[in-house]
Amino acid sequence: MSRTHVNCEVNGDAVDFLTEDGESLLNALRDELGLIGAKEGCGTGDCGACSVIMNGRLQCACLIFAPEADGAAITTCEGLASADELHPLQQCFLEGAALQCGICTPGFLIAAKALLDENPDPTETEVRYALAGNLCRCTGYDKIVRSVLEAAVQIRTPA
Amino acid sequence: MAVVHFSTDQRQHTGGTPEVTIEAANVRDLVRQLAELFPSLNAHLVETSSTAVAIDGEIIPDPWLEELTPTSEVHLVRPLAGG
Amino acid sequence: MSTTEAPPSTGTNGNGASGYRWVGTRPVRHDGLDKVAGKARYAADLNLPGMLYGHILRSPHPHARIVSIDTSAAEGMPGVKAVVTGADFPEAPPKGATRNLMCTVIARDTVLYSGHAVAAVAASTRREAKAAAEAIEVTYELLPHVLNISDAMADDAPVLHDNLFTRGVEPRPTEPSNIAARTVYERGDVEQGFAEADIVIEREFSTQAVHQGYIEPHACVVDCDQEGKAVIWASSQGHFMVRSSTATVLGWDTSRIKVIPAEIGGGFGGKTTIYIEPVAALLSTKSGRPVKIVMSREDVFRATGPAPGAIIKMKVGARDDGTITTAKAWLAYENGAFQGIAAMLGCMCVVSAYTLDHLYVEGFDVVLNRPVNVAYRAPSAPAAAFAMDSMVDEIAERVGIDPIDLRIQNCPSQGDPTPYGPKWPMIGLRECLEAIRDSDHYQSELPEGQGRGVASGFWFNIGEASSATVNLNENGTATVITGSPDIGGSRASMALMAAEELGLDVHLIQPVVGDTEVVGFTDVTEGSRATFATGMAVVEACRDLKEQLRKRAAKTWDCDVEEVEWVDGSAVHGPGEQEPLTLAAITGNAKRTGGPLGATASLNARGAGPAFSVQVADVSVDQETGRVTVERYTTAQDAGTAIHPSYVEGQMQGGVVQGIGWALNEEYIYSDDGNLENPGFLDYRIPVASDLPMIETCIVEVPNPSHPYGVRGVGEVGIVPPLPVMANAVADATGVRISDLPLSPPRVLEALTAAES
Amino acid sequence: MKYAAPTTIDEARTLLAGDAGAIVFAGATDVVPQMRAGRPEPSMVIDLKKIDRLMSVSLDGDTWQVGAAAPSSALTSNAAFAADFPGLTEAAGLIGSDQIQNRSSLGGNLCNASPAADSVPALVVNDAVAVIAAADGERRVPVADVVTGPGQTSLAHDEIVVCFELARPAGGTSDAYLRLIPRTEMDIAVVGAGVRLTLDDSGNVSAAAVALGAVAPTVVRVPAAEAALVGSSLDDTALAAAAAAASDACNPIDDKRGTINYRRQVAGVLTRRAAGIAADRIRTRNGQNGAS
Repeated sequence: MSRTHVNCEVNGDAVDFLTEDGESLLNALRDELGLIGAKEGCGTGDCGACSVIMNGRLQCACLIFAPEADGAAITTCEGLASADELHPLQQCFLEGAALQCGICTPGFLIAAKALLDENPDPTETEVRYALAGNLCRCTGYDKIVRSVLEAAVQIRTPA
Repeated sequence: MAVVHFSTDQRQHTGGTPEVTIEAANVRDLVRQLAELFPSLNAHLVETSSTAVAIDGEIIPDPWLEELTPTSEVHLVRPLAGG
Repeated sequence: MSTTEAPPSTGTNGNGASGYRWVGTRPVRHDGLDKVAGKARYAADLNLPGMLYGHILRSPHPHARIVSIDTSAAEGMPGVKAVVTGADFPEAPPKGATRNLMCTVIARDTVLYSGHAVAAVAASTRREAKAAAEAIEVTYELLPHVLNISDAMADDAPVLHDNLFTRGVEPRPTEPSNIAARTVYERGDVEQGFAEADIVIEREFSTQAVHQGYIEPHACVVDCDQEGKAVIWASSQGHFMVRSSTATVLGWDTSRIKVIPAEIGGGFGGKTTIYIEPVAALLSTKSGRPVKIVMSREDVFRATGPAPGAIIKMKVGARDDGTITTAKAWLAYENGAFQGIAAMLGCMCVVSAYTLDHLYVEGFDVVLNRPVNVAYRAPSAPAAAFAMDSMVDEIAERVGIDPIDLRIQNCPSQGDPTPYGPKWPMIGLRECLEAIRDSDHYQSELPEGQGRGVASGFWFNIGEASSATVNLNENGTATVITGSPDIGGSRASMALMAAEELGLDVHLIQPVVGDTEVVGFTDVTEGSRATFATGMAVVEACRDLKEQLRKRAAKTWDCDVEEVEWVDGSAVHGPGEQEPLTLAAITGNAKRTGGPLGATASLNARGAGPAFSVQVADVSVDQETGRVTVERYTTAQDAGTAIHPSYVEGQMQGGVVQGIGWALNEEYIYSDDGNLENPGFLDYRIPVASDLPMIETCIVEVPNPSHPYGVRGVGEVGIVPPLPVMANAVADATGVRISDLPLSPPRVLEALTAAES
Repeated sequence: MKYAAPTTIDEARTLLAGDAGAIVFAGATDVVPQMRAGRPEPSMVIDLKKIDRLMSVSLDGDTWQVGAAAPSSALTSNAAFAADFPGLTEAAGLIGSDQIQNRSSLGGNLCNASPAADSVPALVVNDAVAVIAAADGERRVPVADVVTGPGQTSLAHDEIVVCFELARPAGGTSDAYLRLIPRTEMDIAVVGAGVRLTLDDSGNVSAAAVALGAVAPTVVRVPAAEAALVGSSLDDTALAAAAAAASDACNPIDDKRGTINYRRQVAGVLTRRAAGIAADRIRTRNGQNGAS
């Protein structure tokens, strides 16, 4: 079967991959590029575990046909940290015990990054609504929301 | 001298007796003696999967060689499962 | 509205105040970095060279006889390497737990629920596998089906199993039925109790089946070799269970199977069994290639879980002074397609938070055409508590006593009899009730227009078998290997207990979940047992190591071992003639003093401490639409001792929110033809972040005397109280008591409208 | 299945016309779940997001042109548009999560033809017109006439909705959209109600439009509710009459999301509440303008 050649930028690196047209970007990231941070929890855009930022917009990679990514810039959970430092969201999630099983964590981190990029000083309510597309069944969201609010403080006022 | 308490179901096989006191070193010994006292009880326990015992309040799933003390309170129960 | 200033816990402890150096502190978990970096490997994240994708064909009918399966078309399709059906698996015994497991993994002659696995394909790509599975032609002869308890218990109900005769009924029935078992617990004389009571209330309750709702669908990769050995990477709550269950279903010797635990993306009880591993193993054997099976979300809803729905009829008697004296309960629980013990557990739990003189509890386990029950956090207890604690609230109202005070007045303590016979060991129910009574939440005035509800919950907690190996490395660090999959931070708990024992910095300890060939047998992570039971094994191994360390120091010093003490991570010479030897100094010299240092402990953990939780919620109800909003929520739970308070709080909060979901909006919706209409997160509505307030926590610590650090286990009981808490709060807000869950907007509005007219 | 990403409308139409099994999509937020749920795979998916006109949101004189494939977030982040159509903007902002709103489009929401589509009642009360690229050029169809039944539209296979035209509201006019969902987010509307009102100088209603979603096979316009509101000062009697008319106009079904009775009852409640919100918006704006 013929496959389509897709060129894009993922976490700052120029990459390319071959894909069937009907395949999702999620499967392409995971199977072709080995970026396993984005997870499939539902495949229908209802759980947010596959969240990525594509061309500056937070999206579910399971709803994106892989060829759509041609020419796009994509950020996944793997692209949050620098070589020597975690992103403040990652650090706050660790210190705030905002993960239990961890399957939803990459998606929450990406969604929270998209929120803070747009709104660096969100209220608790704004955080809760911004993260409503990310399901977590372990934490009851409490520690996730607290950790995002704490990360917002740290990003606004670097030490 | 463990005290064995019988549930409502089990009393149908103990002639209505709610409890008996038995001198037994472990559960295996106790079950042997119960079988002699109440011939139909054993089949009932198997039938209802009551293969565990509670000793002094704690349910033990594989109790065969569990030791008993003279003050042990024993109930014959089904093993539990959890989430 | 920003509440970052609120401290996450207001518990009695949770801050290492009990004299421990490590236990009770909140270090970053050891496996955390991989999980925030997206590197942690769950079962679906593994790809092997040459790997095939498996796809399982599932029944579209709730009850049917399989007349024939024609796989010839599928076998000829592109990319297809192997096809299996029930006929490829060993024959199942006529009844019992083994049959239930075998026939859940793949149907034999009959499908018993829509979603029941029928056949499977392995092919080069996902899409090829799916296309081929859909090309398998199955001829069904439809049979009548039953989807709810009342229909299944009816005299003329279609019977699922013609060899199922109700247990616990004398004389034993001669006709098969869907009632698998009857359970009775009895004490005193209920008729006398009701006759002597000042208040007698009788009500009927119903709860719906719910799914555990873990975000990670079941997944596995299985690689079978030409010698008949299989390596399984799986997401489960217990890889030794995966090994034994897979062996049972395939009729293999367990030694042929090695199971490597992948990270697990949530379980809550739902991954204490298997569905796909034997199928992948057989496909791998047939094709000679590794095979990956990942369930779709739809398959997860249609074919795994659920926790059962229940119907509970209760009659409760009390005196005017608030003493609850008598309870009579009739409970029927769904079991799914095969018999289980849901009603028995419900019977054991239903009045556990109360002392009663007179008690008669009768339970019925009922099979019907739905997937077979799997454990879900404190299985069966939530529905039971919903019934009892709704009634207790009504009694409190009738006698004019504060609902918490009434519960304190009636709460059992050590030595009182449990409803199922034995006496209570040391328990912390009273302490939980007092913690809620004294909480800022309960002490604060209820905002205008809102309603407040409280309730209690009980769960047994269990012990079972665990193993641990602790190796001391030459640089003075330690590796702690256990057989308990880490669902919510248990690695950190193991490391903390080892740190406390050895006197070693917790960050110098590497906790590892070992596969079935590197660590001793360990039961499933269930029953809130990992930190309790596996922790006990870790402590035992560490204590063994401390003895070894003392001996090595004595050897080094050429003194009697009795002169050596282990203090804060160092060997100290009692007479004071030697400088202390640190753990690193001893391990660095280990080869010269007798060889490497390691210890293993395997045990049956005894003395699991029962768990109680008490919770309070404030809600508002939109009287015109029936929507319920949770405004404030506080939970108190007896942890025994909180090893890592952050993750104890996390378990408490997670359980509460699952309970809120169960109470408000979660339910299975079946069409008349027996198909699930909401097999996805769009219409199976688990709570989202914006549905909730912060969940305030209060860790109560009544140490369990059977555990070296007093651990009880915290994983389950938190889900029990929210069902009655929400119902009681809605009743307080609206004046209308609703006894059928979920309290979804249509149901609440219907009740409010009915009450008006 | 093939993927195509044309950059012009003509190109897209040619692809569509040449393949009876092809479909167009913008966000695929309905297409992908439907495929997962067993709908046969199309032979080709035609991505409309590379066509500029379908992605732009612009004010042309007194008419807003909203590209049919522009994501909901392009509306919710457009302050000028939101000021003119707060209700429609709300509706677009209620469709799924932030992740979904970065993909979901008004064109997709309309052409998916779900009775519960959130944006459609809000488009209908604002007299939105769909601009449709057809074989013989463009045609303009009121949004209310596009959907003919659940999953059914009046579009031919090779026709594409290009954009929506919305006349800027006259003075004293505003809209509101409310829906009932069990949770706070992520659900499909059990009932949706869009209301647009015009108030005269004395604060009485001079024009009203009411449309309901999820209570009938297609979005329902409710003339009786509109009549009850027009001429009133939005007093309780008028609001109650409008609510009753809205309830009466429902022709709902019992399904997994709600019952017939529930939908009827709540349609009235939401109509009343949405009318109140629209009126408050007008009054607030008039208050601000009154100062100048």
